Amino acid sequence: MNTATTTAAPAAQPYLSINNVEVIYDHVILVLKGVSLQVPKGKIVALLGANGAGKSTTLKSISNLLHAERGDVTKGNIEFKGARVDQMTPNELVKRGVIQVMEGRHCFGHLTIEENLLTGAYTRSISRSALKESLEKVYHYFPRLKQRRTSQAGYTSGGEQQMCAIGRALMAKPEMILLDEPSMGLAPQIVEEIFEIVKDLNTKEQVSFLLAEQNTMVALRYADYGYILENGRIVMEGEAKGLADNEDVKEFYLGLSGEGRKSFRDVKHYRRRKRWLS
Amino acid sequence: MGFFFEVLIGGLLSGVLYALVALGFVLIYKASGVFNFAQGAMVFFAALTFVGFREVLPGWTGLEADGNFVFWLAFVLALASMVVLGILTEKIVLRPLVNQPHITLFMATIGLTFLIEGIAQGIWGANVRGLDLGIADEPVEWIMESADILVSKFDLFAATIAGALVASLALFFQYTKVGRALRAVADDHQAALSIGIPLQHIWAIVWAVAGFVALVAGLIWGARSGVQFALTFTALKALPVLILGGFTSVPGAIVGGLIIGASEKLAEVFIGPFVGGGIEGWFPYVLALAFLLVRPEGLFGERHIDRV
Amino acid sequence: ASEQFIGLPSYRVGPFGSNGASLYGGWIDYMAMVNERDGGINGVKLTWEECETEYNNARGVECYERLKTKGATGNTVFQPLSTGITYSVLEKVAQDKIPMVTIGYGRTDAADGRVFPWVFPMISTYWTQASAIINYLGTKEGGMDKLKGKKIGLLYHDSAYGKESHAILDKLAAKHGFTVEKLAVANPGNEQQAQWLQIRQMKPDYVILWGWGVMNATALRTAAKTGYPREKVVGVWWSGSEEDTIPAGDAAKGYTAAGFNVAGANYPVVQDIKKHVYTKNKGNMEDKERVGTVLYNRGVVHGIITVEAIRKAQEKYGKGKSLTGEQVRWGFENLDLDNKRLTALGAAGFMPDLKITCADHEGGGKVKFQQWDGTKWKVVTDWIEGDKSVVRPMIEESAAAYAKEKGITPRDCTKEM
Amino acid sequence: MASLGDTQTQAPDRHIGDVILDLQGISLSFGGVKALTNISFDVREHEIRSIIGPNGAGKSSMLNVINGVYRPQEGEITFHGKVRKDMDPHRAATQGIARTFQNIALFKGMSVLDNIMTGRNLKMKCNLFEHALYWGRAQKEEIEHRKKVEEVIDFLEIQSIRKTPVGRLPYGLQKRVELGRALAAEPTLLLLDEPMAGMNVEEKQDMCRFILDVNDQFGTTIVLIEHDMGVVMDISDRVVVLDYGKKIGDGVPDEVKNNPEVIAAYLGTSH
Amino acid sequence: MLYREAGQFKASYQEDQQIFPIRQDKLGFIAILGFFFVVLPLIASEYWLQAILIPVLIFSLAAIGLNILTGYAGQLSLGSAAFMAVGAFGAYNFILRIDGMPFIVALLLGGLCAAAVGVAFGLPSLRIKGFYLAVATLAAQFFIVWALVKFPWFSNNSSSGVITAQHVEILGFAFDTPVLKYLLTLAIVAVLALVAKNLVRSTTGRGWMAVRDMDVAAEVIGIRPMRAKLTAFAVSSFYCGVAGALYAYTYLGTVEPEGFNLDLSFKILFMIIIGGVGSIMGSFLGAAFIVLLPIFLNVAMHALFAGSMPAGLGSNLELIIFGGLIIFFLIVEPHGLARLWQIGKEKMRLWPFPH
Ligand SMILES: Nc1ncnc2c1ncn2[C@@H]1O[C@H](COP(=O)(O)OP(=O)(O)OP(=O)(O)O)[C@@H](O)[C@H]1O
Ligand SMILES: Nc1ncnc2c1ncn2[C@@H]1O[C@H](COP(=O)(O)OP(=O)(O)OP(=O)(O)O)[C@@H](O)[C@H]1O
Ligand SMILES: [Mg+2]
Ligand SMILES: [Mg+2]
Repeated sequence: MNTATTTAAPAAQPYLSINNVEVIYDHVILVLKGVSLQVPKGKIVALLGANGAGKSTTLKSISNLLHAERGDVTKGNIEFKGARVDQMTPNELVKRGVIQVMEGRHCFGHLTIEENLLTGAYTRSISRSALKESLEKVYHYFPRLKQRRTSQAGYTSGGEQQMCAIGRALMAKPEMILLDEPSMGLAPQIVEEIFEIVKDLNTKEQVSFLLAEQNTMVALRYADYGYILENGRIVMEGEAKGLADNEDVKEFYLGLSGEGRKSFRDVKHYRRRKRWLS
Repeated sequence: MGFFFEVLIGGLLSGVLYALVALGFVLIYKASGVFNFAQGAMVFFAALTFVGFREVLPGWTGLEADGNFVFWLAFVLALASMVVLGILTEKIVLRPLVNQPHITLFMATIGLTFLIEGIAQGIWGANVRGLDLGIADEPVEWIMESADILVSKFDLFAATIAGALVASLALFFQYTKVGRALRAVADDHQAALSIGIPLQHIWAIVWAVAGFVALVAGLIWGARSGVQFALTFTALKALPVLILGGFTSVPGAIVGGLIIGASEKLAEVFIGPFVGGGIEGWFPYVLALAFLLVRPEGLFGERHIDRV
Repeated sequence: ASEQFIGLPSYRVGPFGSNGASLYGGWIDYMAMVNERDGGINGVKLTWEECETEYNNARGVECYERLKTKGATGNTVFQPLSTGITYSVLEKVAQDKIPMVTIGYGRTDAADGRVFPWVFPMISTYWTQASAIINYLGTKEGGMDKLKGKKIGLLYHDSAYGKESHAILDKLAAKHGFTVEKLAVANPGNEQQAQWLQIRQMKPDYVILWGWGVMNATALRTAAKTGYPREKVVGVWWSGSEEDTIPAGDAAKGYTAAGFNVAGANYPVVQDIKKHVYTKNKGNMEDKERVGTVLYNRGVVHGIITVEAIRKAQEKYGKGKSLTGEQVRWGFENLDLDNKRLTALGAAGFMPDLKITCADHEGGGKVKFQQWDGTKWKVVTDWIEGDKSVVRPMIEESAAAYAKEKGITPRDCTKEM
Repeated sequence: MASLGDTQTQAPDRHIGDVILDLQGISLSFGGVKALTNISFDVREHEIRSIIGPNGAGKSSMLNVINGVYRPQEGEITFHGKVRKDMDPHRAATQGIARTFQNIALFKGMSVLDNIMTGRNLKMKCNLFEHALYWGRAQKEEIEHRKKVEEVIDFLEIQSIRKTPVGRLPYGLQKRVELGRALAAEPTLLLLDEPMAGMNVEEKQDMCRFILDVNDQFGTTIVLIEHDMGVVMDISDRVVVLDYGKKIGDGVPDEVKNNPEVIAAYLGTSH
Repeated sequence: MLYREAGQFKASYQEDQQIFPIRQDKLGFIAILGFFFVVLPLIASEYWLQAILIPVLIFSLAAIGLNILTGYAGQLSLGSAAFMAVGAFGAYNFILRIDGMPFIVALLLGGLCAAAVGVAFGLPSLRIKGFYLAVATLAAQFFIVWALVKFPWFSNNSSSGVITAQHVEILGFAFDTPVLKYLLTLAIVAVLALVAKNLVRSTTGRGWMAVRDMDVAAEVIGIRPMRAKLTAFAVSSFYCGVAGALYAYTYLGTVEPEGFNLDLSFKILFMIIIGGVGSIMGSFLGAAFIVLLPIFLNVAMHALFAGSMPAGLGSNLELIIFGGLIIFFLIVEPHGLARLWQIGKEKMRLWPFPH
């Protein structure tokens, strides 16, 4: 079902495009069953879906971090700016401007927050001052990090680590960021801030985003376009607004039924779930 | 009392030589969190390759056997081989095993050990060879005369080299971007990849450097006790130094070396006689163990973080 | 033609690969030479197969078992050239009726043939060697009585092998009134600063070097470093080969070591090997330079003894037949290599004469001493014999203890023919 | 957010018991970092007590103090009427405190089943030798506890992944398994550190369901850290708000929600 | 409704708890046991029994021991050989000094000595982790061997520190032929393997694994890391000790302390890593692999280029191939042969994908 090409937001040239990708872990566990999606230049695309749908896997297959988990892209191809990236090393990808912020922080525990950020700029060969500058920019985005700059990342709080991870990616000055659950474990207003930052980068510096997000509400608020992933297949896609208004999405991903948002107290337990597939 | 100092100094100097071997371990551990069991074999391989070239070169080039030129040519060639070895190791062994449990990588380096030993002796034969670096291994006269304390010229020379090496590497790790990247890699392979640190290159580099260190260690140890398989055992001397100084600390290696060297000699001389001697085999380990009980990551090692 | 199979549990890799290469090289070359020159022993071709033990006991046992059944009559003699392996198969050889010959190593008290019918620690055991060394020092001093009050340092490899020296030296010290200062060197022995500084302190008149592998070269190096004269260092035969002196460089000059065989390629037997084997380049040594080194020649000695034993056995059990291990054992037990025979073999002065009997599986008990002049070994003494009157009782005592522990009733040698 | 206002009325009138856990003047610092400064609050039996606050406020540290992973420099902890300077993890466990972790702390190498079984550890009486024989008592015990564990598994609806190694599970399910491990210990006090992070609304709803059920069915007291205000305000009886290690608010959701300080420090304008 | 479901599960738990829930596996296993106990003794040559099967079994036992410590409890150790030595010399002295001491009892006592020593050297593990601990265990390795050489008492004052195992006799029945020795070894190893399996699937085992995977979390749910680690050290050393005793009594007959050197420790480590860390079956596979491969290579070399290649080169080639194969296997499956076997089964059973 490659409706993507038809409905995808009108992009001058296909920027990042994933065509019918299949991913298998450990030679036996089939996770992605032919996923196709596109990210037009300068757009924010949201990748939604339940746990285990395959969001992270999709992102990893783009940034080529799969083989480190003994996963392989067994079908399909991935193109960035018209060039196939399946065979590139992550390093080359980052140089080309594609960087992933992995799910679950993954900060370098023994390095201080600041060192973490500095390593982020590894692929850029720039002057000290320029480096300082981008560092300041990150600190400006995340003041909390500045306070903790000298403490080892391993000892910082969950949220601080999350910020650190995002900030580290920004240091590479990417033009395409793959964000995996940025809002996880962040306080509400920080979540807002982060998405503001996303918007900011997107409008000011034309950075494109592909973000896997559970916080559908916020995600759809900021995204231009959205895909919904389920059991390794794209089951729905469309303009963010459109999706937000879709009844099923409302119920399952926004928790809004007919009469607005239900209290978590009243949700029935044994409600059988409606699904598009199976 | 003079005797005490004699032993002490002798110990300190040997300690520096242990540190030299330990250094190789530290480099690789820092860079990839791998405990490179093959370090000892690399020392052997390096030294053997050097003397091997030194033997065959005159035949090939018609230069006179113990001229300076042959020496340095052999050195360069040996170094080149170590670099190649490093690069191959990365390509064939490490790359496919990225992000695997440490014990697996550890095992891989053990496999590598057999490979290297086999290749080394396969190419150059099992013969035991002598190696003369041109520095006589004899007491420094004036110290001898003034204090009747025996200090070997050769050991002093070796210690200087080792010290210089350690110093430069320590600086490299602290203040360069690559140094920082290395520590990052050791923490989390995948994350390092994700931000575009080229593991491949970095590892190749580190293994090459480790190869260089191995070569230096090989030459010095080879000159002390001949170039033979037993060079691989120098690793056993380095291990206690390693844990005492901390796997991840270059300066730790040198400090650990000094402590181990001195105390093991003193123990052998002053405790040994009461228990029948030959305690040098285990004493350093027990000593290091004692240190660990106080500082579980060695004197300068990075603390193990488990935070919930 | 019939054949006689000999299994070679060799080691060519690992720490002692270098030694293994020479030892087995010489041995194999000699057998090859016998085949080439005489067409075997009375027409019986010698055949052999190597099995890599890596000097490791378990691998050694595997090789023993594997080789056991090879060839026409199975393996007919086992010489592991490793004390560890010797111990590991000590009991098996008796069960399998395969003679085990351990020349210059292995279990010392096995020299008592009544308790160990199947084991032959030939030419000289560690204990005999130790007393021979003392005798040599005695002659150097100009009489055993001169040893009184002397101080002798013993630098030994801290292992089963090294500890073999203790009991005998203590006895001799008591007898001749000198003192022994024992200094252990932890395996592998590539660090001896501490020991030699101690030696420098205690200023012994002589130092006996009881080492193995890298320990020897290191010892000489460190001796030089601490300024102890090499002329006063006397090594055992496992410390007296080119493998030990060459890596030590100049530090080895003047160092003396015992040996039950001497170095040198100009003995007829070695010449024959060159002539009949290497000219047809069927030689086993990868680098021909080392033909005639101490260890190579030691290999040749192994060859000679093996071949002569088989020859002897054929006299009893039929010339030109391939014999069983049991028959070869008889050959060993009745082996008699007097100087006449040695000369015939082209090995006069190359190895000592020896005569094995039912009770005495050691025979000769003589060693020569060679000094390293910086490039090669030079023989400096004639054959010097160990003090049997001291050693033999010790051997019998120890053997008796073993017999008791194992419930073995010693053979009565008067009944043996 | 229309319905937020009337959560209290919707809450079933469960009888909230008296204080079982009381923390007084807790202060904790790491080198320079002051994680907690002089915090006091209490937890009543059967209630759902939430801790909220910006990142790095000290919430997790608070939990770590309660079950003894961290030892506070100052303050005292009263649990079931027993006053202590600090807890230690093992004692906490034996006294019925169980918890889940913010960065999942499952035993990666083990199957879901085994992970949850470990939760029963304290309840197992057999010794090494009985285990070695795996006969009679040991086996009976094993099976009894297996029964209990299966109940938990059914309760959390994870039957299908019983035998999968947890490492392979997606994040959300891992969180659920971790809850299971805590429940298996049949705790009287359950500490949950961001159990719903990284879940979508639907999954959060399930999670809430589980928490509420545990709370009323087994009467388990719950201390909850969560960043989703919807969840917190809906299901918790009382909320304490931390900021930079200080307590800036405490009370029923409505009070907290309208507390300007809290709004400024945490909720932000959008709520 | 929870209740009802529980009820219906009840019957199945026992079965579910079994070592081989799947029927085919069980049958296969019984077949294998039969083969080893009945068929092999009949067909295997003395060479196979003496030089291959017995050592493989003994090393498997040691590997199980190390696997319990390293694979299950996550404490990397390089001292296994030393603990084997303790077992061997322990058993020897018990039989030597207490007359009428039954062999099996001596075996177990030897194991217990090893366990005690193991616990002593395990104490640091409470503070020290990972490779630091591994290197620390080397202290045990070197110290124990040194002590055994140094103090003649252990070897009954033999001039060289070598001991000769007494003849094995159980209830007056002498185990002197290779077949009998093999059967004895097999029986002991089989029983202990079963015990090990029981341990690792019980609370004890789960405790070990919990500590291995995350000791903080383990402590929080009430597992005492200290207890878990020390029991692991004790049990592990016990297994190594018994293996060591067998090594002396049913395999070599005469052993010297140096026989239990660092190389042996490493060999055992190879076995568990190649076989599969944290898998009893892996211990057997690994042991077989590490023992058989070099022999196989050696034989193959002779078969292929007997004479045609300098002997030295041949041996080195063996070494190279050996190393190469180890690396190759790790790349194919970092979790060892056992895992390879599992994946194979999974592939067969549930392709293309479970539910
Ligand atoms: N390394 C791995 N080995 C085996 N299976 C894996 C691995 N990583 C992920 N999976 C499986 O792939 C499926 C998709 O995982 P993935 O992490 O992509 O889901 P997700 O959408 O990111 O879920 P979440 O929202 O929880 O992050 C899951 O069922 C998971 O079990
Ligand atoms: N073990 C430790 N060592 C040093 N500092 C620590 C340690 N634990 C926590 N901290 C610091 O204490 C502060 C509070 O940490 P904590 O994890 O409690 O925050 P939190 O409220 O849980 O934040 P989040 O919501 O992001 O998880 C943080 O600044 C953190 O850096
Ligand atoms: Mg994900
Ligand atoms: Mg937290």
